[in-house]
Amino acid sequence: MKIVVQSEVFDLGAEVEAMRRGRTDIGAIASFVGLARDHNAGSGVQAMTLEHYPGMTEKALAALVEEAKSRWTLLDVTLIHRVGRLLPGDPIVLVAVAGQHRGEAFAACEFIMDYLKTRAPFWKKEETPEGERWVDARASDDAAAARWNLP
Amino acid sequence: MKIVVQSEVFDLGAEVEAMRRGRTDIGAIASFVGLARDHNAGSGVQAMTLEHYPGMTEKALAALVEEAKSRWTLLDVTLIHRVGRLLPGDPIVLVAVAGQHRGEAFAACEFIMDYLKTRAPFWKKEETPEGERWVDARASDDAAAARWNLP
Amino acid sequence: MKLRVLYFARLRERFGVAEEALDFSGATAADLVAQLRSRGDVWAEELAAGKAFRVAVNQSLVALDATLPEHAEVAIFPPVTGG
Amino acid sequence: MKLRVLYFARLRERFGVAEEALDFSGATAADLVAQLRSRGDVWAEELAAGKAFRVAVNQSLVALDATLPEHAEVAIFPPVTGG
Repeated sequence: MKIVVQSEVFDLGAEVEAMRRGRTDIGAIASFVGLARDHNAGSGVQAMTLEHYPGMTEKALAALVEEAKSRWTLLDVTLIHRVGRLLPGDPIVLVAVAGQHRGEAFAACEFIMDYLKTRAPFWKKEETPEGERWVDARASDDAAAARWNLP
Repeated sequence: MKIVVQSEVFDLGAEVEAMRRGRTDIGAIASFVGLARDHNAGSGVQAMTLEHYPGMTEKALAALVEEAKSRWTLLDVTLIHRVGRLLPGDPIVLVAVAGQHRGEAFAACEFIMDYLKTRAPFWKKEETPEGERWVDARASDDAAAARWNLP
Repeated sequence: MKLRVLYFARLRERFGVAEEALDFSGATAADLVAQLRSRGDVWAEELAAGKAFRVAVNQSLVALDATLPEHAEVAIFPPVTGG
Repeated sequence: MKLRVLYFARLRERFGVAEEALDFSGATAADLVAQLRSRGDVWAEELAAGKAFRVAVNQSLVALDATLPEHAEVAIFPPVTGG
């Protein structure tokens, strides 16, 4: 398991390669990369800044990976979330899940993203032509998390 | 869209990088890598050979990507499937799907894999300590494909 | 009518042939399967009712009641196991 | 009892404070929110009933009826928007 909060960019290829190197028991690696977009909620976005709650962030991310491991048989998980100022096109978050079979790898990867969106203490502030604004939580993220019957 | 059948290894990081390079409209890239395992159905597997039906393979892969595009709003899809002899740990198939939001990227990526498992003309032959054997189709793959109400 | 018939994977190995040109006087994929089955031996065995095999016509999967067009490329193969 | 209270994101900006030490005589997170709300102005506005905010105690999300332990680290912040 690898869980990191960092300002530096990450490398999807290197992370997935590190998961599978030297192993022959992995049948499936599902991964996800979330990226900063140039528009949101009808406005152009020139940049965004990700704030987090140091200490709680790491606890929350570890808890959601543990929850995923309790629900599915997983061989490895890597979760990297960036903080600080990001530009459109920059990668924000990476989740990679290795399993024996694809069904559990896909499910756990999507579960971790849905859980992260509603439980991990990150906040986005966008720079738009109309000024700075904090991004509001989306009802669709609550709905996505609710699918998993989270406690 | 990029759809390739090849014997050479592929590079997940490079493929995803090529999808997102120079773009700022992508919010989510879901990807999947299927790998050759060292055991299957209770036997050790020393190697496998993937046979396909040249001509039909490319048509079938293009059709399943088109079907995914008709079901979800996708910004890009890359699908690479290897053929020939592979060893345990070797990557077999790569699917990467770029979208504005994660829900559609995850769904389309998993749909393409499920569809591929039952519709694309590839066959696996395994080398085991007991000799060579053709891999039987799995009922669980039919069940996975049936979830999507395929025609 | 003339058909080109291809076999893949386990069926190719068991039949000992990857491809053949056939004269065909039937109408459907099921008629072709019946014609091949009448060769007996491994043909009768592998194409018996209840055996799992797939038929593609001109590189698209079809049901057994599909009509075969003149000069069709017909492929018969086991259920697929890619990915 | 003594508490350490942290604010994040929009609430940190609106309150103009990231962290403070508080004397607290109530029992639950709701009591703390009521104490802060009684400061008026932006405190009353942002912590009004019906406003969406979250409370974490010792770095775990809690419901408003959670009891606060001595020396707790309490954080109040808007709904999260990471990923």
